[in-house]
Amino acid sequence: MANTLLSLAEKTFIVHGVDDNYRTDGRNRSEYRPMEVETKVLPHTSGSARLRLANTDILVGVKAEVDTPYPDNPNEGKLEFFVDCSANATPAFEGKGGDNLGTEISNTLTLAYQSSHVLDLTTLCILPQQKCWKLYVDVLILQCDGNLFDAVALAVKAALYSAQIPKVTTATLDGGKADIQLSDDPFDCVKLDVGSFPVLVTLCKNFTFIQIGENCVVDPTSEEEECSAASIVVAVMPNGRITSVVKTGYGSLQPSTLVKTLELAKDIGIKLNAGIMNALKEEDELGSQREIFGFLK
Amino acid sequence: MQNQLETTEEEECVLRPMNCELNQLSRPDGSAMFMQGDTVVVAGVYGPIEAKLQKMMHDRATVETMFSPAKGPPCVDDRAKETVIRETCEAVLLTALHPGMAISINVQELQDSGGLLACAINAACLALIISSISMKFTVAAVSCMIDRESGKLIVDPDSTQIQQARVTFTYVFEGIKKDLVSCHTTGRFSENELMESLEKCRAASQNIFDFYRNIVEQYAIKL
Amino acid sequence: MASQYKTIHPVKYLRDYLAQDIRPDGREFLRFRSASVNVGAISQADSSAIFKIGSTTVVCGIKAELAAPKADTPNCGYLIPNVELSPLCSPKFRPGPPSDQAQVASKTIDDILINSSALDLTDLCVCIDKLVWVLYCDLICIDYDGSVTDACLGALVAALKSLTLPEVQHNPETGAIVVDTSDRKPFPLKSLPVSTTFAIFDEQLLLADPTDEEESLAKGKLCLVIDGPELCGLYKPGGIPISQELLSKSLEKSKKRADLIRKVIEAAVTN
Amino acid sequence: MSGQDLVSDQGLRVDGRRANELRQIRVRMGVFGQSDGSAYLEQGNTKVLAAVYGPHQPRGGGRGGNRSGTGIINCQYSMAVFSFSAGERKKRPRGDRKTQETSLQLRRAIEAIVQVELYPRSQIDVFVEVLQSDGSDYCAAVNAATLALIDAGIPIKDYSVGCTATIASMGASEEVDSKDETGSGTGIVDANHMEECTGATTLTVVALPGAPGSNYESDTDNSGLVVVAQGTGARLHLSRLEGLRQRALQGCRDTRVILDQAVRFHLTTHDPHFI
Amino acid sequence: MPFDQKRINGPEVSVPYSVYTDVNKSKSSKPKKSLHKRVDGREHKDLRKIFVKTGVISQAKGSAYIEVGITKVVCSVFDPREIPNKNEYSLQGELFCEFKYAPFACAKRRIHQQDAEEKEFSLVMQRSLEPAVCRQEFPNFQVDVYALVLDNGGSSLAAAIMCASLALADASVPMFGLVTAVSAGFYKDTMFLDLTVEEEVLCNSAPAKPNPPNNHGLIMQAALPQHDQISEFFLVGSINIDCIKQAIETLTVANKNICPVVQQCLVKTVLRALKRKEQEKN
Repeated sequence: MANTLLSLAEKTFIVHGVDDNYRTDGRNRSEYRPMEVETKVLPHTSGSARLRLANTDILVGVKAEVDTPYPDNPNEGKLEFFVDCSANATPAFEGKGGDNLGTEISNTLTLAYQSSHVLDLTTLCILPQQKCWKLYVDVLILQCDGNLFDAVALAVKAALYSAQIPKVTTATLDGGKADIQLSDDPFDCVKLDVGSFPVLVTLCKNFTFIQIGENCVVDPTSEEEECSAASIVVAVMPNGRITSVVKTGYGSLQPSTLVKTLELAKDIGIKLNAGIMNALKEEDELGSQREIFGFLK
Repeated sequence: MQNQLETTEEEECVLRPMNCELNQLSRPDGSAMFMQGDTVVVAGVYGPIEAKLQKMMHDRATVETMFSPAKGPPCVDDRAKETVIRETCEAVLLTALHPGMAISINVQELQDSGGLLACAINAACLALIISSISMKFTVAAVSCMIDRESGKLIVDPDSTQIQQARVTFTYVFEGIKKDLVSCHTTGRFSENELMESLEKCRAASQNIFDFYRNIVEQYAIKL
Repeated sequence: MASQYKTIHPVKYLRDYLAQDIRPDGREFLRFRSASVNVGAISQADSSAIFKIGSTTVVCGIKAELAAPKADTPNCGYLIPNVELSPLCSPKFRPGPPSDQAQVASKTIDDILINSSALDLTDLCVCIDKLVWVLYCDLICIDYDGSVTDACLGALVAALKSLTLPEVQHNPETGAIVVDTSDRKPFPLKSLPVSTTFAIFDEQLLLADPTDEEESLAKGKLCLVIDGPELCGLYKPGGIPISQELLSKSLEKSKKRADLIRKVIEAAVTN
Repeated sequence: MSGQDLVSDQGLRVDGRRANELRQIRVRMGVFGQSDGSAYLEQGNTKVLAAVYGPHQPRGGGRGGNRSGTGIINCQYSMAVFSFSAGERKKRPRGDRKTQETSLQLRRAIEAIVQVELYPRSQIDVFVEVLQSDGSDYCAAVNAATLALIDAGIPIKDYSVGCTATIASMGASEEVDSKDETGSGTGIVDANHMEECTGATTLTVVALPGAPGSNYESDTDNSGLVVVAQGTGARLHLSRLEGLRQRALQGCRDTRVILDQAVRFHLTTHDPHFI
Repeated sequence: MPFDQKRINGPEVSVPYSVYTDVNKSKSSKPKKSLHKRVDGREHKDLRKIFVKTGVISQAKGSAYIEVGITKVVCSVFDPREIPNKNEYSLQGELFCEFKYAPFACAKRRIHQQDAEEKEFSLVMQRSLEPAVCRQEFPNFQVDVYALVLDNGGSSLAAAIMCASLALADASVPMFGLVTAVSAGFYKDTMFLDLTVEEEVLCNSAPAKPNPPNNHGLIMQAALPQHDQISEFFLVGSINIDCIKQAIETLTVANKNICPVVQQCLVKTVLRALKRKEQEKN
C-alpha cells in the first residue's frame, strides 16, 4: 500500500501476466501467498491473533464486556467490529487518514457476520432485556501489502476461535435489577463456535484501460490492486454458503462474469476455511505451554 | 479609565441606569463594557482584518459575530441572538469601504437581568464607535414589555418584571430619523400595542443616544 | 443572453428589473407566489405535510414518542421542531452539522409556536409526572427558494392540525403502558399562525414573498407572524432601517395573506 | 495498596523487583518490511511498535510544505483500542487529548537526537503504536522510536532514552529522608501500571545518557542531558526532586546499555557488512 | 439521545409508542401468508409501479423524484466543484454520494446524523453510479449527489440509485448510460422481487430451523441495462450459490424491464428543455 505508483507499462505487464495465468511473484491466478497465524498474542484480551499474509500484517484483539441488550432485540448479545488503520502501515493513514478504509472493512465484516446462521447472537445473551455479552472485535492493520479484506477476515476468525468468554455462574433477577456473577477461575470459560464463521475472498478483476478477458485473481498484491477496476469481496461460510457480497472499485461486470466469479469464490472460500481451521487445530495441539512469539520472531 | 453617567430621575425616564467602561481590553481595536441595570455585557471589535478565504467577499467586508453566553457553550438560542447582532452591525457599518476584509465582533454576556439582547447591541455599537470603523449611523436598542395583569407598558424591564410579561419587544433604532433597524418580539399582541410600544421605545432611545454622546465626549477629553 | 447577464452581474440584473416595476419572475412587488399544501403523504410519519410556496418546498413529518416529563413542568409534553437545511436543497449548504441559518430557523419556528400559544403543551400529558408525549417535528427543506420560514411554519402547522395521537392506557401503579393504535384522537390546535416574509431594498422598496435570489441581494428582511386579529411575532434582524409607513403597509399585506394561507391549510386538512 | 508501600520491608516491589531494577526489555528491530525503519519493544508487559518513514518530501502541500532549512519531525502516538490491561476498552486509538500531548512530547524527544539540519525541506515520520499498556508507556514509546530511527539509518546524536521514577507521596511536613546509601537516588524505576495507579508521584525523564563511562555530571559534555521531564501525581517536596531525578537518570543509563546491546546484536546477525 | 448544541433537543430518553402496542404478537402469522401471496397482492416476481420526475428542485443543477410503491426519494446533483482537501491532481473526477433517511421516514425515528447503515448505503450508491459516469470529463472535480428518503416503503436504496442516475442525467453530467437497480429477497426457497419493508424484515431474519440451512437474505443489484453490465451487487444474509445465480438472472431481466420507464422520463426532460430554449429565443 505504501507508495504504490505504477506506470502504464508496468500495469500492462501485470495484466498480461494475469491473462497467461502467471503473476509477477510466480503464482497462478487462484493461489494465495504464504500465511502465518499465531493466536493468543495479546494475553490481556479475551482472544487475539496476529496474521501475516506476505507483508500484510494484521493484529486482532477481542474483548468481551457485559452490556445491556438493545430494546428491539432483548434476547441478543452484541458484536462490534472496529478496524483501525495504524499509521505504521503507511504515513497516509496518519490522523484520520485511514478512517474511510477502516470503516469500509468493518462494515464488510459486519455484513458478513450479520446472518444468524453465522453467529447466533442469542447465545451471547445472559439475561434477556438486562444483560448480554458485547464482543468487541478490534482489528489493527500494521502493514498492508494488498488483500486486506481476506487477511482481516482470517485474522478475525482466528482471534474469535481463540476467544474465551468467562463463564457466568449465577444470573438472577433481583427486584428488576440483574445480578450476575462471573466465574473466578480464568480457565473456566466458554469458547465460541466458529464452525460457521465465514472468511472473505477477494477476487480482483484486473484490467487497465483495455479490458482483457474475464480473468480474476485471488489474493492480489498491492500492485495488482492498483491495476484493478473492480473487486468482488465474497464472504463464504465453511459449508459454501455465501453471507455477503460487496463490490469495490469503480468498474462494472457482466452478469456471466459475476456468476463465474462467485462460483470461484465459493470454491476458494471452502478451501480457505479448511486451511485456517487446520492451522488453528495444529496450533492447539502444541498445548497451552507453547511459546508465544508475537513480534519477537 | 472609567466613565460614569447615570440617567437622572427627573427625566422620568424609564430606562434603568446605564453605565459604561470603554476600551478596558487591550487586545481588541475597540471594546466596551455596557451595563443596563444589572445586565452586563462586554463587546470587543477587531477589524478590519484579513478575511478567511471561504468567507471573503470581493465587494465588501464580512461581518462576523460571536455571542458567548455567561455559562456553557453557545446553543441554538445564542445563535439566534448572534444573528440579530450581526445583521444589525452589518446595517450600521460601511462595509463597502473594506472589500475582502473582515470585521469581527465578539460579545460576551456577563450577567442577564432582562433586556440582554438590547444591552448586547448597545455594547456592540459602543465598541464599534470606539474602534473608529466608519459607520453609517449609530443604533440604540430598547426593550419593553406589557404586563400580564395590568396591561401596562413597561420600558426596559428588569428580570423580575419580565416574569410577569405577556409580551416583550426589543427594538433597535438608528440615530438619524429613528427608523426601525431591528425588531424581535415574544408573545401575542395587537397592532395597537405594537404601535404604542414602538412609539414609547423610540422616545426612550433618545436617552441612549445622549448617553453615547456624553460618554464618548468624556472619553475623548480624557484622551 | 439573460442567464449569462444574471451570472455575471446579479445585482444589476435585479436592479434593472426593479427599475421597470417588475420582478424577475414576472410578479408585481407586493404579489405573493401561489402556495399549496399536501397533508399526510408520508405513511411512516404520524402526520406529515408538504408545503410549497412557488418552488420553495418544505416537508414536515411528525413522529410521536413517549417520555418522562421535565421535573419543573410535570404536566407538559414536548414539542421539538428542527429545521434541516440540507445540502440537498441548495448549493449554499454543505454536509455536516446544521448551519447557523438552520439553527436560527429552528429557533424562530420554536419561538413562533410558543408565542402564538397555538398548542397547549398540557394536552400532551398522559399521566402527570410520569408520561407525556414528545412530538418530534422535523422540517426538511427540499427546495430552498426564499421565504423558507413561511413554508416551514405552514408545513408544521398543517402537520400539527392533521395530527392524531393513539389512546394510551397508563397504569400509574405498575407503570404498565398499553397503546391502542386503532383509537386515534385528533390533536387540538388552538390557533393557526401564519408568517409572511418581505424583502426590503433601497429607498424603502418592499417586495413580498422574495425568492432566494431576491433574498440574498436584499438590504433587509422583515418577517411578520399573524394569528387571527393579533400578531405573534415581528422579526427584523437588522438590515436597512424601515419607516413607520412601510411597517403599516407590510402589516396590512400580511394580514390578507394570512387569511388566504389559513384557508388553504384548512381546506387541505379537512379533505 | 496504599501509596506508602511501593516497596515492601524486604525491599521488593509488587512484581518482585528491587527499587532500582528495570523490567525485562525485549527488542526486535526491523519487524516491518515496508517502512524505512521499525522496531518492536517490550518492557515487561508494555508492548510497543514503532515505524519510521523518511526522510521524504513533506506531504500536505496545502500547508505550504517545508521551506525551512531544517527537517521536520512528525510524530504520532496512538494506543490500540485493546491496549489497556485492565478490562475496559479505549474508545478511540488517537485524537484524544492525552495521546495528542504524548505525540508532542515524543516529538520533543526525537528532535533532540536527530540532526534535523541535515535534512532541509524534508520530513521524517515517526509513528508509535502501543499494543499493550502496562505503565511507563511513553518511555517505552521513546525507546522504541529511537531503535526505529537507528533501523532506518538516520544519524542520531545519542540514544534518546526514557525512564520513570516513582516515589510514594508523603505528608508535606514529613522529614525528608536523606539520599540512599548507594547514592543513586530515591524512588522506584520503570513503574508498571499497578504502581502508577497508587497515586504516587512519578517523574518521567527522557535523557541522552551518553556512552557508559562518560561523565554525565560534567557540563561540557552533552551526555546526561535531560530532554523531557514531566511530573504527575501528588505534590512533591522540592528537596526530594533531585533524588528522584538521579534515580530516573540511572534508569535511563541502564536502559541505554540494554538497547545498545540489542542494536549491536541486531546488526551483527542481520547485516554481515557491519564491522 | 446525545445533547446537540446546534439543534433543539428533546428529552434524553423517549420511546416510540409502537413498543407498547400488541401488533408484535400477530407477527408470527405473517410469513406464511406472504410466502404464498404477497400482502399487496403482487406475484413474487412482480415489481411495484414506479413514478419518476426530473427537475423537482429549482436550486439544484439536476434533480429527480421517484416513487416506488410508497417509497419516496428525492435526489439532487450540483455543479462540479474542486475536490476538497486534496493536494494531488486526480485524473478522474470524483462522485460524492450522501444517502440519508429523513428522521420520520422509517418506522423508528432516525437521528439527524448519518448512521453506519446510511454511510454504507452512501458508498453502495457511489459504487453503483461510478461505472456509469464519464469521470474523465471532469478531472480534479467532484460532483455531489444527495439522496433523501422521505418515506421508506422498502427498497429505498434501489430507488435512491435510480433517482440519482436520473438526477445526474438531468444535471447534464456526461454518462455512459442509465443506472437501474432492483432489490430481491430470499426467505427459505421463495424469492421476492422489489421488497416492501415488511418483506425486508422477514428476509433479514433467519428461518427458525437452521438444519438443513434455509436461505434468507437481501440482494440489491444495480446495472447499466443498456450495456448489459452489473455496476453493483450487494448481498447480505446466507444464501447458497444456486439461488444467487437464479437471482442474478431474474434481477438482470427486471433491470432491463425498468429501463424504458426511466428512459421515457428522460425523453420528457429533454423535450421540456428544448421547449424552454425555444421560448427563450422568441
